[in-house]
Amino acid sequence: MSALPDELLEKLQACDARIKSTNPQQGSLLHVRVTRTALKQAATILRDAGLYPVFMTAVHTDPHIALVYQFAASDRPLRVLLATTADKGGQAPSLTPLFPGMQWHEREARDMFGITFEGHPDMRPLIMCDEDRDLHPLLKDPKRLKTLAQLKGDDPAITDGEAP
Amino acid sequence: MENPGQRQPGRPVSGTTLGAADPAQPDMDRGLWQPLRLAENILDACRANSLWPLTFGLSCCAIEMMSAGMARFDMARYGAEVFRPSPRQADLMIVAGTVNKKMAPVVKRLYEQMAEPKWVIALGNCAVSGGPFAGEGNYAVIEGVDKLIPVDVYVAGCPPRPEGLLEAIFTLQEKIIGRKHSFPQNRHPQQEENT
Amino acid sequence: MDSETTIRIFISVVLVAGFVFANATVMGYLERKLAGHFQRRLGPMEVGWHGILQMPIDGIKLLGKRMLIPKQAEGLIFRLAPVISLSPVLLPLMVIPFSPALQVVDMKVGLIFVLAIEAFGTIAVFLAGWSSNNKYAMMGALRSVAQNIAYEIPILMVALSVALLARSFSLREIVMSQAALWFIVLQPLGFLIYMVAGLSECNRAPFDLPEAESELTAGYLTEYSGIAFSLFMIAEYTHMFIICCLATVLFLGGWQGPELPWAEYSSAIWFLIKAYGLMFCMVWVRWTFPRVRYDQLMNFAWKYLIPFALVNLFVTALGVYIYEKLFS
Amino acid sequence: MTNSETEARTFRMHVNLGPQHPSTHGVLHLELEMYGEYVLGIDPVLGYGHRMHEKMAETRPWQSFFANTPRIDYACSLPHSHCYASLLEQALDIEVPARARSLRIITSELNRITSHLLWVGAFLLDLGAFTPILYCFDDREQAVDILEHITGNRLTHAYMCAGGVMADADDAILRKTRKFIQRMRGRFQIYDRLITNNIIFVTRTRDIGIITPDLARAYGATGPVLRGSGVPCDIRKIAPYGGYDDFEFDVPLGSNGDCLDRYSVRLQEMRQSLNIIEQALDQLPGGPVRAKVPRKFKPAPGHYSFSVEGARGDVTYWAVSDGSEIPYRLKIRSACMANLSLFPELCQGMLLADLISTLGSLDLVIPEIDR
Repeated sequence: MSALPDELLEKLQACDARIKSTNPQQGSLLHVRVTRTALKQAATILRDAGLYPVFMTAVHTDPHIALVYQFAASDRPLRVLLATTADKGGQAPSLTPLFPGMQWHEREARDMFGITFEGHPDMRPLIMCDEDRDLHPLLKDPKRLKTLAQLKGDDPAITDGEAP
Repeated sequence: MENPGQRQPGRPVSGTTLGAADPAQPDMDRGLWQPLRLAENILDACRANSLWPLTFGLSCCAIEMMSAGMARFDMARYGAEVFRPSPRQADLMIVAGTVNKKMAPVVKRLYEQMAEPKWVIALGNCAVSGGPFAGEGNYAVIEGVDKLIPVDVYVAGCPPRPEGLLEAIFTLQEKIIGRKHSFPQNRHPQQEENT
Repeated sequence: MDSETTIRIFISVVLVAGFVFANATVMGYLERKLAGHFQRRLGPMEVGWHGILQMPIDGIKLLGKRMLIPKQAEGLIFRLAPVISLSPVLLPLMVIPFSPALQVVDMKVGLIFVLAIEAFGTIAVFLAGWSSNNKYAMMGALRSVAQNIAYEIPILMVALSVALLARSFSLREIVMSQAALWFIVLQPLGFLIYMVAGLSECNRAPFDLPEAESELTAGYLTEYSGIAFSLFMIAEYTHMFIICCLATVLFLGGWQGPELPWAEYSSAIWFLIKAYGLMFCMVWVRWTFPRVRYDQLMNFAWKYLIPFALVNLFVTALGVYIYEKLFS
Repeated sequence: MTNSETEARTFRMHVNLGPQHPSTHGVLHLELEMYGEYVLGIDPVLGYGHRMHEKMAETRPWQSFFANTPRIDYACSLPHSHCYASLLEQALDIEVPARARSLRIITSELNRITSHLLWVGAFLLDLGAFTPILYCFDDREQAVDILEHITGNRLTHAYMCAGGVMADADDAILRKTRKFIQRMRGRFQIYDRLITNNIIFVTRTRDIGIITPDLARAYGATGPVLRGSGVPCDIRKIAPYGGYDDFEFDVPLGSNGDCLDRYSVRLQEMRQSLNIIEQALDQLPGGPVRAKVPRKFKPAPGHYSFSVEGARGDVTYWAVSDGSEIPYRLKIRSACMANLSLFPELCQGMLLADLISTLGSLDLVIPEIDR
């Protein structure tokens, strides 16, 4: 648990992540952008640093669906926002083996966005009833869909998407 | 809601037979059934004064239903104290909260398991009409529990105050026995005798 | 049996049955009002003066409700269970001496008769739970069988030690022999063990595991509605009344007590005062304590109550033996 | 298969602790695989209380979500509004006047007390004691009266808005609050006598449902559930927000993470909340209660995150804005979802009675899980 933010930074740099640290009103928020392949590696670094999983969710953006994971430390005002994108077919690596707490978040993301996670123990719908299992209500209708670039503002966490 | 205070001829309106005296039910006021009218009145009075609700809280209104059962508002004074967990022994289902599409078959089955005569109070805007969740983006919430089961009394509010639930119980009592049940503590001193 | 006693017994049976329903009504009303006042609220107020008529109204309403019988339930046993649960609580009232005159029949083996008949209640609860083909009811039934077996033994031993003191099983003799000194003074531990075991015998909180509301929804009563449910309620209240009457007879000196204004009824009134006093404590305990867990319940009986009851029996026997040696 | 396996298989019973059950506090459905009284497998089925909060956030302008925030976790609704309001203020960098910050803290802590009182009553109801809930509601009604006087609603208090609070608290309210604090402090020994020192309560809750710190951390459980296991994680202390850093209060911790510790942690927290309210009342500054706020909320594109300590744990709002008036995406992290997710692993092989008391000790509000 003693990994100070800067040690954390070097380790995350190792897995070619673009990092931007902001200091909003409430402690330091670390935005970390990784490719899908390096997601598991970054997550293990965060787990060894003793961070607990806060939430996992997705944002429906134009080329692919963006995935966002947030982790927080229980003794320092440090929160890490891990962002990546699902591939074209809506596939993504599951973090449940690393963080059991992510199991239900990922099932909920499957309900709402239709993303499937390889390596997830039981990929049943969590929230939606049976006849709505493929409704995926949080997908945007095309006219309001935005690309990642339009949403990016000035931080790298949601900048250019990478290889599908 | 038929006008309060005026008693409907024929059987009391139980949960299932709505409004018009349905032909299958004999009309108590004529012919052979006449002597049973007194028995029916006594039974109605007993049913009205011992409505045992089912513990069936769905969301926010469940908390207000609980505080209606607690010491300050005290539903127990009107015989509605015993919250029966099993639908078999309950005769009043208070739908307190949002019924969504996954919960709908459960509500229907619970209603069918309750023994006759049974009544339903739709507590709160969500049970009455889907409340704050009945909008254009609504894909999961049933807009009003009366799409599933016949409802006797609607209570507006989000959540309604516990007094609203007490008033709903009085209205239900009035619907069963045709007479607004006098509430001694609340009755205005001047209108002592007019109920 | 000449005709005169048969008529007397027949009339007293009718009176006892009437008394059972009256007691259930009074006890139900007492319980709901006491529960209300324990919990800083009023309890039923609306019907009659201070809700006096609430229990009859509940009874009539339950009469008027439809009795649902689940399709897969064992129809015959399902219907018989409430009746079976009521009969073992009617019979012991035949033997209990409310006052020197008010006793239907004084059997020489009254105490054994009462304790034997009481065990039937468990069978009724088990049949009810098993036959209603409901998982919660079945678990409630299994719990009630284990619980009642475990708590029957301490009651028997304590009753035995009292019978040892009174040197007779007839309830009248037991009360008579308490004229000088009530047995509660000689048997304080016995009284405590009896009350705790009695509380658990009639499935009252904190031992109400068979119809544990928060775990098994309504336990063995889950599938019962209408009149069957009210029969079970009457059986429970009457069973509670019998436990308290037996406690009064065994420990609190039955109908003995200083003179009251209505001379000829004072003994019966004293008996009822003591019985309803114990019932008040049972209601009081119910509304204060949480429920005991199932295995704690079993440990409490087998590891604490039964050993203490054995020790109590042994000490009483020793005392009686020494008393016999010294004084006769 | 060995005969014990065949025997276990034959006697397995599939029990539905169904959506309508006295001790699931709402519409949680647990499918239990039971062997006699022992619970072998648990599969929580959620979604019976799903009310589409996140979908509604994407169809309405930013400030109209304040109607939803109190209805997510209705037992303790003000921290949710506090979190959403702070998120908007961070996005539009609005400065909240000092009086509004204190009023927000006072009402949030009062709401935490009502939520904990509701929990103590419901927890004892699960354990079979019928009377404590009446005493807890007796105190809760006092606090709810004050909150109703300030915010206008008994349960779903729509009191906070971007830039401050909707209504000022006149000194009648402040007097009432001080009287409530005095009365509440005297009430704790009633709870100690009736509940804490009750031998049956202690045997039913000590060493039951022990949550180890790393099990809690792996599942992301926070709030009294985590603090009951001895991990001092309270967002009001770690990342103080909205003026919590100028009040002293300590974070109660449990020792071995069983139901009894979670109970005593929540009881202590109520005392700490009373201290916070008292300090906030003493230093209540004057001045306006709402800052000037633009008519249309158009936060700059990008994403914003804010987290707050709700009654049940870490409540985090994460919003993505595409510069328009309507949020592009709003994610609400509910503490109950994480607290419940550790339940299947925790309750393997437990007795049914322990399962019910452990479920009760997690303090769940089901519509907050399903959102």
